[in-house]
Amino acid sequence: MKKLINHPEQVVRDMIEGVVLAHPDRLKNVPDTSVLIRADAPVRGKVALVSGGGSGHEPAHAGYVGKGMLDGAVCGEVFTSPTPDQVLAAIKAVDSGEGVLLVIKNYTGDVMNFEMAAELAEAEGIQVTKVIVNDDVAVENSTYTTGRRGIAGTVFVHKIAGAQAENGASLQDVERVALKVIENVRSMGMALTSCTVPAAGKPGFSIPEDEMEIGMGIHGEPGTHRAKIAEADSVASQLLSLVINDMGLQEGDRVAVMINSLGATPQMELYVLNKTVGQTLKSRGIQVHKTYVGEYMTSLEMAGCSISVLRLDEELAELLDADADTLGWK
Amino acid sequence: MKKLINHPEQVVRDMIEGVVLAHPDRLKNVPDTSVLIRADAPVRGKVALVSGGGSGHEPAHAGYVGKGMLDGAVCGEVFTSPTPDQVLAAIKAVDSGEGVLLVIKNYTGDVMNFEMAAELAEAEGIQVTKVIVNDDVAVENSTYTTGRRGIAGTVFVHKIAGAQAENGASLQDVERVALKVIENVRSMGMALTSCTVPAAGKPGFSIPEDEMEIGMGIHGEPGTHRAKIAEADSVASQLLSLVINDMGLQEGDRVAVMINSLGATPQMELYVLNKTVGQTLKSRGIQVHKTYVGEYMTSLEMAGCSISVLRLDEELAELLDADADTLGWK
Amino acid sequence: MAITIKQLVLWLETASQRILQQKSYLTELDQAIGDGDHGINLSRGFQEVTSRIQSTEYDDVGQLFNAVGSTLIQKVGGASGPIYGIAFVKGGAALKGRQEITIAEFSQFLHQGIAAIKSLGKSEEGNKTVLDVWAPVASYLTENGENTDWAKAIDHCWEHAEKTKDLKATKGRASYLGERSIGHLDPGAVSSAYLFEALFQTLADGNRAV
Amino acid sequence: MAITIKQLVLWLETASQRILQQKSYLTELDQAIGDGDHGINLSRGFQEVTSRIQSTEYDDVGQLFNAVGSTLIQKVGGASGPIYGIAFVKGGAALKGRQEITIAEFSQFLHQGIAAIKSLGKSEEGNKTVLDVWAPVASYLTENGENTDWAKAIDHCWEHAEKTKDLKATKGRASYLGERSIGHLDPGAVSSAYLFEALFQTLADGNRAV
Ligand SMILES: Nc1ncnc2c1ncn2[C@@H]1O[C@H](COP(=O)(O)OP(=O)(O)O)[C@@H](O)[C@H]1O
Ligand SMILES: Nc1ncnc2c1ncn2[C@@H]1O[C@H](COP(=O)(O)OP(=O)(O)O)[C@@H](O)[C@H]1O
Ligand SMILES: [Mg+2]
Ligand SMILES: [Mg+2]
Ligand SMILES: [Mg+2]
Ligand SMILES: [Mg+2]
Repeated sequence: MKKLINHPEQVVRDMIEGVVLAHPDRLKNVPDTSVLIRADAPVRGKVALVSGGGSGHEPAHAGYVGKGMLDGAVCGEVFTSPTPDQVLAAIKAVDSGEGVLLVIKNYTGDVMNFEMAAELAEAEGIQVTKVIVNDDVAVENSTYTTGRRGIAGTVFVHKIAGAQAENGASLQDVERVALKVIENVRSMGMALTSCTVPAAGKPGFSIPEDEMEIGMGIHGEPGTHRAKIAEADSVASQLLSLVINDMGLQEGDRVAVMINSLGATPQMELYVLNKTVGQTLKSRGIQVHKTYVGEYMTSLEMAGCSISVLRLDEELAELLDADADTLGWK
Repeated sequence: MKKLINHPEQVVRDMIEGVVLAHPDRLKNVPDTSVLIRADAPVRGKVALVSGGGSGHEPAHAGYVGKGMLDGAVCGEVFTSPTPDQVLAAIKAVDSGEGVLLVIKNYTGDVMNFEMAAELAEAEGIQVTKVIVNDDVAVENSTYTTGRRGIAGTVFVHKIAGAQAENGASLQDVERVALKVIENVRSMGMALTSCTVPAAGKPGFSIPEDEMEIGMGIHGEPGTHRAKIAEADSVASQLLSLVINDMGLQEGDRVAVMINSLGATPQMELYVLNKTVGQTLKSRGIQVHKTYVGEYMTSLEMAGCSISVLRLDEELAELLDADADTLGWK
Repeated sequence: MAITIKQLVLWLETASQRILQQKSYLTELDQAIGDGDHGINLSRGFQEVTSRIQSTEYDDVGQLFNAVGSTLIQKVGGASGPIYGIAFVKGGAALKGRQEITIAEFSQFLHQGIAAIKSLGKSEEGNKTVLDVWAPVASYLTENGENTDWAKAIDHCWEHAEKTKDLKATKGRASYLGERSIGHLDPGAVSSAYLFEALFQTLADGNRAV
Repeated sequence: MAITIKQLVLWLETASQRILQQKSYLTELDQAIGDGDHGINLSRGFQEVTSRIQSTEYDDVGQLFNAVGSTLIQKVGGASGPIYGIAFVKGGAALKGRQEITIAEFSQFLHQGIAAIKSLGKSEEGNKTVLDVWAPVASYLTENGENTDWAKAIDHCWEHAEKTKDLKATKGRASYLGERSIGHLDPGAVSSAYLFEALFQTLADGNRAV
């Protein structure tokens, strides 16, 4: 395992210490927890946002803590949802009395742990509302299953709901825009290589040298199928059309686009993908309001990407463009 | 070769088109060149900064084009210095009449190509000044050799000289602060894995599963030695003490630190490294003004890192903290 | 026959050891159809359980199970933390104040734990989860009661763990695989089998010792 | 014996082909002690040279060499682009207006090219660069003049390319390796050997044809 770490079991702890040492002006660690919050939390008079999940998706989620986005991030063990006591600690640390919105990616573990925390917080008299992000079109959507996963589209929820909270909106109103984002965002990913959970010490799976995996999850969950590796043009078109079709995107629609690296895929390749994405959307008469290219929701050192599209109305566009001051958003 | 690209020979062209499609508000491409410049270039009354080099180091250098940093970036073929005509095109596109500073990383090819361009530009009546960045302590410094390489420390030159130019300083004064940065910045890198130049189609070298390469260059140039892979703590300490000793850092000094990923190394590991770096500097009585953690000067999909330290005085600290609006600086 | 609190403590220690030994195996099972952390998660949690129950004297089964459950909830994370944890917390609630329990009461504990898992996990038997071991084990104990043959009970629980191979996952992370989850063991079912195997061994040893 | 402009064009075409054929080999040499792009760089440049000289009729050696040199400067990049390019541009300057040249004049071209390389590259013979082939080839031609045995000249240039193995690089990217550059061929010396081999072959063929 080629990783720059100390003890695999200590990696999240070490990371958190490294974050606080690097950015004491931005972030603080709630003592004895794996929670990172805004240095100025709780922010008086503002609804607070908390997200989190397993670690290994950096900059998600601590990289989105800051003015205009999240108030707190709970860093679970690598690929493992954090426990309810940790989530509760985050909620308590950021609540200013205006209530807390939990932004949860739709995984069984995340949903259960965050829900347990919400109950505990409510029992302590804190107003808590949850939204569950499920943007991954690779997964079949059915009430009989766990439903779709939450992947890179989650970052749009952080951005837009965070901006609305910064505007001084009520918890209910922040929830409303969060739900609007969730309804209008879809993503699809693919991977070229695997990744290694530090404590596991070896890759979760392997993809043959001439193959790729379409529909890959961000925790190494297998995708929909394997295929022969293809040119960027074809990969981008495939992912994009699944997204476009699923969300029923129409000529004249206005969107934001995110071309996200799963970790090892360099910016060069992301921009090569965006050439196809940008051209395709243009040719279909879809107006690209803004394109985000980079590492937003990674999967350790996995090579691969995801493409997310968010349909915008006036309100969402304005909130998306609002100022935010965090490490991971640009 | 597992890469999301189309034709290997077209990768830089495709990337540039993808960049312009993604960020038309920020960047424009000088027609028929591989030059990216500020959307509002030339900026009236301002000294312009141009940098560049081989591609494959993204976000360097196009990611640093924008208010408060560079005016133009010349994107050479992967790992290949751009040609003089391209550099000249950049100089001409950004010059507002106040002159142009070229920020060159110290490689034979870069120096020769940029110098040729400077001569051509001067022949056309444009004031051009060059600074050469050579921050890599892995390389022996001697007048009989090519001298030290320019690596991640270059980004500090972009930031600080860019801020001074934005302040309206003269070409000479912008050059002065650029040289001050160069004098005060040192870096040291290491790699865990190799990387593949697209047109070569296979990795430039290979590092055994249980080894690492200390002193690695950002184009896959071999480092000072191979060693058994070690814990992050030991790697960070090794790199940092080489840097500290070389620059003669003293108790009471004030510095900025950059923990840079060479590509595949995820943020999690960078922060683990920073835990050691931050603690070590603290324990030595060195004041860390700011720490930058992320991808600043990469080497395609190579796993590894570099650590840079910049000694600050009041002027440099202020310029470092000045606003900048580019994709790659945060 | 009564199960003493000492036996229950011994059970949990044995189970913890077993899960720690099988950490890599459980993780590998999860790599195939999940995210490759089940062994790591459960080991972390059960090690905490061991150190917690070794540092306290318990004379109340309800308290013991509550301590186990809340430790698991606080230390495991993922899906398995709440699932395992809630079963001990809610299942153990009725055993408050008891120093020893009957087999029937133990089955009752399991049934209540199962109900808690179902309600939290919105899951049912047949979804390819821990339930596909917990439920048959609970039924087996209810049916056989004091006459339970521990060796056979062990076989029974492994049979059911094995059977998860044929199931298509519809809950938890493996559900993303749909049909392709068939042919793989469910990691949670296998860790549950280790848990109950440890119980039956402890009880078998205890009976022999008596 | 005179070298006609036709022969020079043929030389450059042959050299381009040879470099394109050896693209991977040159790149591999550069992977060992550089950054693994020398073959890619030079092939790109020489392909442009070919298409440029094929689309124009040249009746002036000076113009031909200028076109070659500036194409290389504009299309190769890296260290080798300016190095090769400047040699043709500056070396060819004295040959303006000539339709054919003598061997002596060709040696003169090489010597002036070498001076241009040295001044631009701040390099000398023995630094493990292109110069370690260009310089011995130039001397050889100066010495042997009209009596040059082309086959021997080819051997001569490969001998010197081979000798770069024993040198320690002190200029260019390989210099970062210091002592560890010893034992490897210099990629630029090898590409230079292909260049001159193509020349000597062309001249040998030309002489036979005459
Ligand atoms: N909804 C559910 N109900 C019951 N058990 C579940 C449910 N979801 C998952 N599980 C169990 O949890 C196991 C996975 O645990 P673990 O790998 O630790 O968590 P995660 O899936 O969050 O990584 C599965 O093998 C399954 O037995
Ligand atoms: N200063 C110099 N003088 C002469 N030749 C040089 C010099 N530096 C490098 N070279 C030649 O250039 C070759 C490398 O070319 P190339 O790989 O294309 O460029 P780069 O090193 O920029 O990647 C070396 O093998 C060497 O022969
Ligand atoms: Mg998990
Ligand atoms: Mg090069
Ligand atoms: Mg798991
Ligand atoms: Mg090279």
